[in-house]
Amino acid sequence: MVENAASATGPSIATRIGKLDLPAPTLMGSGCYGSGEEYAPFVDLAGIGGIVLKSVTRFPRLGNAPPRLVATPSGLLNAIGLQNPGIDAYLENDVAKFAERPCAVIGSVAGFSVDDYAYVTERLAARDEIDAIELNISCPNVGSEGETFACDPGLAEQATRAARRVTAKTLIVKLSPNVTDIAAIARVVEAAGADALAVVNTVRGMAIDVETAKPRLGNTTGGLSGAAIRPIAVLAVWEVARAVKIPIVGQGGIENARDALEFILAGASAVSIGTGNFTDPRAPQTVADGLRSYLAERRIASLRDVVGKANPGFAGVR
Amino acid sequence: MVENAASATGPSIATRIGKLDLPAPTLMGSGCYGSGEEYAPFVDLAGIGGIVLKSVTRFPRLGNAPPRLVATPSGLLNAIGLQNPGIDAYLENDVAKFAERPCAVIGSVAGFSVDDYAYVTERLAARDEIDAIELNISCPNVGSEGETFACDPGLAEQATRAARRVTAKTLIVKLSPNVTDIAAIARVVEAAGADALAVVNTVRGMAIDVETAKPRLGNTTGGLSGAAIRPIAVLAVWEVARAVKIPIVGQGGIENARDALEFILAGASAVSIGTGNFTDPRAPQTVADGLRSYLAERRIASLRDVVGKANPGFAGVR
Amino acid sequence: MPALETSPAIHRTVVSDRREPAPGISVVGLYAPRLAGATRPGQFAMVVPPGGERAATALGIYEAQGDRISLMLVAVGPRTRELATLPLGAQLDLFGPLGNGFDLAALGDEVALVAGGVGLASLLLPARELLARGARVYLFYGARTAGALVDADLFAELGARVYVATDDGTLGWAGYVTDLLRETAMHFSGIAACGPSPMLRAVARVAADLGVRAQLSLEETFACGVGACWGCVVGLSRESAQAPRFPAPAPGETRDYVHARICKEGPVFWAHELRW
Amino acid sequence: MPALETSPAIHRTVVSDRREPAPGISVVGLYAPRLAGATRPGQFAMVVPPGGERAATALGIYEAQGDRISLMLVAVGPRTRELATLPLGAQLDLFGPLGNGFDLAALGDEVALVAGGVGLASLLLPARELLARGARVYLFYGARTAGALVDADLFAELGARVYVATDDGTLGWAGYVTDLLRETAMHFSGIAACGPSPMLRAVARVAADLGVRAQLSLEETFACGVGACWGCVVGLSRESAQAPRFPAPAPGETRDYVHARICKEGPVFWAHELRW
Ligand SMILES: Cc1cc2nc3c(=O)[nH]c(=O)nc-3n(C[C@H](O)[C@H](O)[C@H](O)COP(=O)(O)OP(=O)(O)OC[C@H]3O[C@@H](n4cnc5c(N)ncnc54)[C@H](O)[C@@H]3O)c2cc1C
Ligand SMILES: Cc1cc2nc3c(=O)[nH]c(=O)nc-3n(C[C@H](O)[C@H](O)[C@H](O)COP(=O)(O)OP(=O)(O)OC[C@H]3O[C@@H](n4cnc5c(N)ncnc54)[C@H](O)[C@@H]3O)c2cc1C
Ligand SMILES: Cc1cc2nc3c(=O)[nH]c(=O)nc-3n(C[C@H](O)[C@H](O)[C@H](O)COP(=O)(O)O)c2cc1C
Ligand SMILES: Cc1cc2nc3c(=O)[nH]c(=O)nc-3n(C[C@H](O)[C@H](O)[C@H](O)COP(=O)(O)O)c2cc1C
Ligand code: FES
Ligand code: FES
Repeated sequence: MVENAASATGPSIATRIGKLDLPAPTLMGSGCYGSGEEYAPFVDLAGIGGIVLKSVTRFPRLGNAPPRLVATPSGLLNAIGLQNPGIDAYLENDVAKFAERPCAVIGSVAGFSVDDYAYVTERLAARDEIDAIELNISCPNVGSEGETFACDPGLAEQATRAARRVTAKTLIVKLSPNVTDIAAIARVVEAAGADALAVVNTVRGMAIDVETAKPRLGNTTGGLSGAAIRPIAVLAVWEVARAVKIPIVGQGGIENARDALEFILAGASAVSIGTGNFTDPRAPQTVADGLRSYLAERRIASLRDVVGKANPGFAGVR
Repeated sequence: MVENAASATGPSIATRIGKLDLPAPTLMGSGCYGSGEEYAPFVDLAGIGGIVLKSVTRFPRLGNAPPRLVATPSGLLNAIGLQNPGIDAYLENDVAKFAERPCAVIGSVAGFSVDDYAYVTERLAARDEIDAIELNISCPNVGSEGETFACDPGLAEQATRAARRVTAKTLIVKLSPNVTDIAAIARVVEAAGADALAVVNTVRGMAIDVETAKPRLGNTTGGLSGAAIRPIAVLAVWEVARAVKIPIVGQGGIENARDALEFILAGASAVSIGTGNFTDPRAPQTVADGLRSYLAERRIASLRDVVGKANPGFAGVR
Repeated sequence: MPALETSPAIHRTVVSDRREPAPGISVVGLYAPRLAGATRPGQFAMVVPPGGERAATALGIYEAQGDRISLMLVAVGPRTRELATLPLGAQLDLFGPLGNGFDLAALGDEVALVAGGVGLASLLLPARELLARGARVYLFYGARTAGALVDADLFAELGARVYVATDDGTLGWAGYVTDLLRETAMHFSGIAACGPSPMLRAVARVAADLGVRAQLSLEETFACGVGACWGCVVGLSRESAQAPRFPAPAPGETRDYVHARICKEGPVFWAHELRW
Repeated sequence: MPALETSPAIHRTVVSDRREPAPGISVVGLYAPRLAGATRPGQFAMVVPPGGERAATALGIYEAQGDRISLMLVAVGPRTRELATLPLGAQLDLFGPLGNGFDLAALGDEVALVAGGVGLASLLLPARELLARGARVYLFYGARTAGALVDADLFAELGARVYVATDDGTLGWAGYVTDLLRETAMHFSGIAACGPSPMLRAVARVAADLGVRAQLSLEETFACGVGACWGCVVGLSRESAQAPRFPAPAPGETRDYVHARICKEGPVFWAHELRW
């Protein structure tokens, strides 16, 4: 990670997620941004907070059969199924090049057992190119296995504890919206040692092709992202922010600064842009610029001053 | 309820929900269609399957403070808060006029205790103008009280059993999508005596006004409906259809026949149109006409032949 | 306001003409013969979004003459942006006329019309009808800046006296139009106003201070527009003739107001009867 | 296909001209000087939706000459409908050129181009370049009905021999264009095809039967269009030069193919290397 030059004048949009100081509060969502190089022709990566890499698993995965994407009203259904080369090949072939990224690089770890999470986290976190780890315990696209962790307080706790034990780097745990009480899960994960929470992963959904009378996705069901889920995601952040004292990375349908501010005012210390990049690759820049103007117009010195401002029950970040 | 003349020629879109024979599978969603008269200038009520009335409670309710609506991407957040005159005044002043409706009239009952559900159901179901009862155990707009019933198997069961005990009319129980495993709730409610399931009510969400740094809804949080949630609702029907053998009324973002067919192919015997009427009051007609053409083009005699056709695990309707 | 007798319907209209009198503000003319004949001052229509997937949009009926109506709109979000870019000849479905308009008879013969921004859209038909029956009409018209004060000349040509205010002082009174209304210290037999909520609250205060009764046309996010969803409510005195019937307050209920639907019981209410 | 060297960028373009050669089919001309110069045959662009809230739309680059490109599109859903109604002078942002185009050198000098519907959009630039270097070009062009066979004359004027087929028999061969291709029993040195998936599968079969190698430009729902999301994959032989590097199959993995990204490794693939 190369440090961005902080702007000498104007409001600061810097933030802190665990031990990670970010010059901008904009992370790029796991699975949506590759490792950054795909988007480098369109946006200055030095202006973004960080990239969350595509989730990696213990063994290589071919991923789900296509089709893997369906466009829905203001949303996107995906069922990629964690296609990745597996941690061995990943460490050997891919990780070295992440050193060149002019922003934070956050590894994402997915698994099918508590042991998977510990194993992959330990190996990935050991690499200098990786600034932090996000624990994807909420992928809805691998049968019910992945999802189960974030929907069950006991499993969520175990996976978090297992990963915590093997790294001192910032540990972000990614929660699922497919629960009745996300605050309860958040509390357990905080207690198990997470440094931050990513809120939220995709909402489970599906679409049917009425011509063929078959599900549109090769995997039958998928995860819904994009503007359609923003109201669901904002509420999830709102509720989690009242329950924990670790920072939140808000996400779900963010395309511009107004969207990002909904999450920040609800209590998120940073945001993540996934599907928004598919609408317009300039989104990271648009969001950062818009946040700066918002603060400047109101003569607010720092983004930190507005975190949780709309949420009377916001517990504050420790 | 006045019987509709069944079309002598062409495919049948008739369906059956519990003891209720419907000439068209299109119900109008509770809270979205008033009692029908508001929409009578725009659509022939004789062409629709039935109207689910606005939920009524034991006591009068002023409802939530405005604003109660927010437009979101392809969706609508609402937090009406069950404004209604209470069951006494309702029976005295409103119910008589429902006799004139040329379609089925389904009463909707909301409550804050198991006893509420029994009390209001008994009184409402006793009236001849009411053809069936829908139990709204999934309203997200009255603190957490209403929602709790549909998110807790024990409470869902008790409410259903209590209502079942006091009426022999068709009992439809309306489920919430705000759970991890909707099939589990569906099974419990079926076992408790429901004749049918309405799947699903709104998804919890919220929106924040970044200018004022305050929630947009008077009630802070609300329920998300409309096209945005359709993928979530289709999946809920898909999963419930594999778990129970009672008919399902699919709903969430239906605007046209293709949308309705997604639910029907997933396993719904009927559909409900709520927010779709706000887009275009002709939606009930558009859906019914489109369903007839779909069947006609494929030379399928009856809508019943396509219920669950995309869902290999569909358990069939008893 | 007295319930109107016009009966609403769905109309398939065609964009017949359009102009953009100021950046972001459009006046869209529609060929809509039946609607043009049926509309009363202060009524609105719900415009079906051409692409679906959104609720219909409530818009005041600005002009209604011959076989044509027009809508005046500011492009603020996805729906109004879509409407603002409709090409000539495009088909547009809408339903209406809806709501109870202004009670012009109750306003007397010295009427102040107060418009904030495109709130003007709901005041042209009232102006015309008031002037036609011989009343004197004073239009108080406020906007952000001079360029956004569109169509003031149209009202002047009809015979209204026009007083303008701009937030930035680029034309007329520098400041709020409601302050201008207060400062003129003229005598009015009645006030009718349409505009953003903060402006209408100010009109209500000024009217109370001047001892004049005011009719306010309220704006709120609508879903159905026809009274079916109870989404667009405002607090209204139980004593109001427009209050929906609510036979008995709930046990323990101490609030002396009810929630009235803006789309159905309104959109025009007597300022002094609102509890907001 | 060999990876191309053109480097993609975001372009702010302006609608310079438009025509609707058949109902529902539009050709939208865009002033886009840098893009016009950089595009190679078979590449596509991602169009940023003017209203946001949807993923960008993948569209083949149809024409690219001077300072102008054009897109040919069928209005099938919300995004393409929005693009089909853009007025002249409207601004449109897009990023590209993207993907690897056709490997024209590998097609030889007797080339069959097979187009299904607006699949034609990806075949004009190849036709032009092939003809320019002296190859003979045979366009096999199929559509639902005669009216939907747009721009066939344009190819004929360039010097291609054009064979048409319609599903309903209103023009040319009655039936599938791929059956026509088989029936002509001509000799080709190579085939390049673009169109709906079932047609491309048929092209693959015919090509195999005729013993000719075919390059297929695939369509799939895209999200990113730049290889970042792995959403647009197709099964591809591990032996293919286009196969993404996947060092070792997972334990127990018996499948001999990998999932290649259509937007990045494609959109053009050798038919015989696909595992679909
Ligand atoms: C009875 C009635 C009559 C109306 N008549 C007119 C009329 O004649 N002309 C007209 O232009 N509008 C009128 N409106 C308002 C109009 O219905 C809304 O502005 C419209 O629904 C906005 O839809 P949208 O999808 O474009 O924006 P939305 O998606 O609903 O809103 C987009 C964003 O813009 C903001 N916003 C909404 N409205 C405004 C506004 N007026 N000014 C600034 N920001 C705003 C919202 O807070 C939101 O952030 C009327 C409303 C009612 C209830
Ligand atoms: C590399 C590439 C190049 C392409 N080039 C072109 C091109 O040059 N011109 C062009 O018109 N399209 C092209 N497409 C297809 C185009 O991207 C899609 O049709 C477009 O994304 C549809 O977006 P939408 O929002 O309008 O419809 P969606 O909302 O995505 O789809 C709406 C409905 O239409 C159906 N549908 C989708 N596509 C079609 C279709 N082609 N025919 C019939 N029904 C359909 C869907 O099943 C859905 O029910 C290309 C695609 C790719 C991947
Ligand atoms: C195509 C696609 C692939 C994704 N892959 C992953 C993944 O591998 N790991 C993960 O944690 N989240 C993954 N996500 C979830 C996103 O990171 C993000 O949390 C979610 O989409 C909500 O945010 P958005 O609406 O901004 O996209 C994926 C999302 C999409 C759309
Ligand atoms: C404004 C509004 C009010 C509603 N009120 C009720 C209600 O009183 N009782 C109920 O069971 N559901 C209520 N609902 C939920 C709808 O009946 C329906 O289940 C839900 O909106 C999903 O379907 P849709 O997307 O077609 O609207 C309401 C929905 C809306 C939008
Ligand atoms: S908008 Fe539905 S009652 Fe007014
Ligand atoms: S669309 Fe994202 S990898 Fe191809």
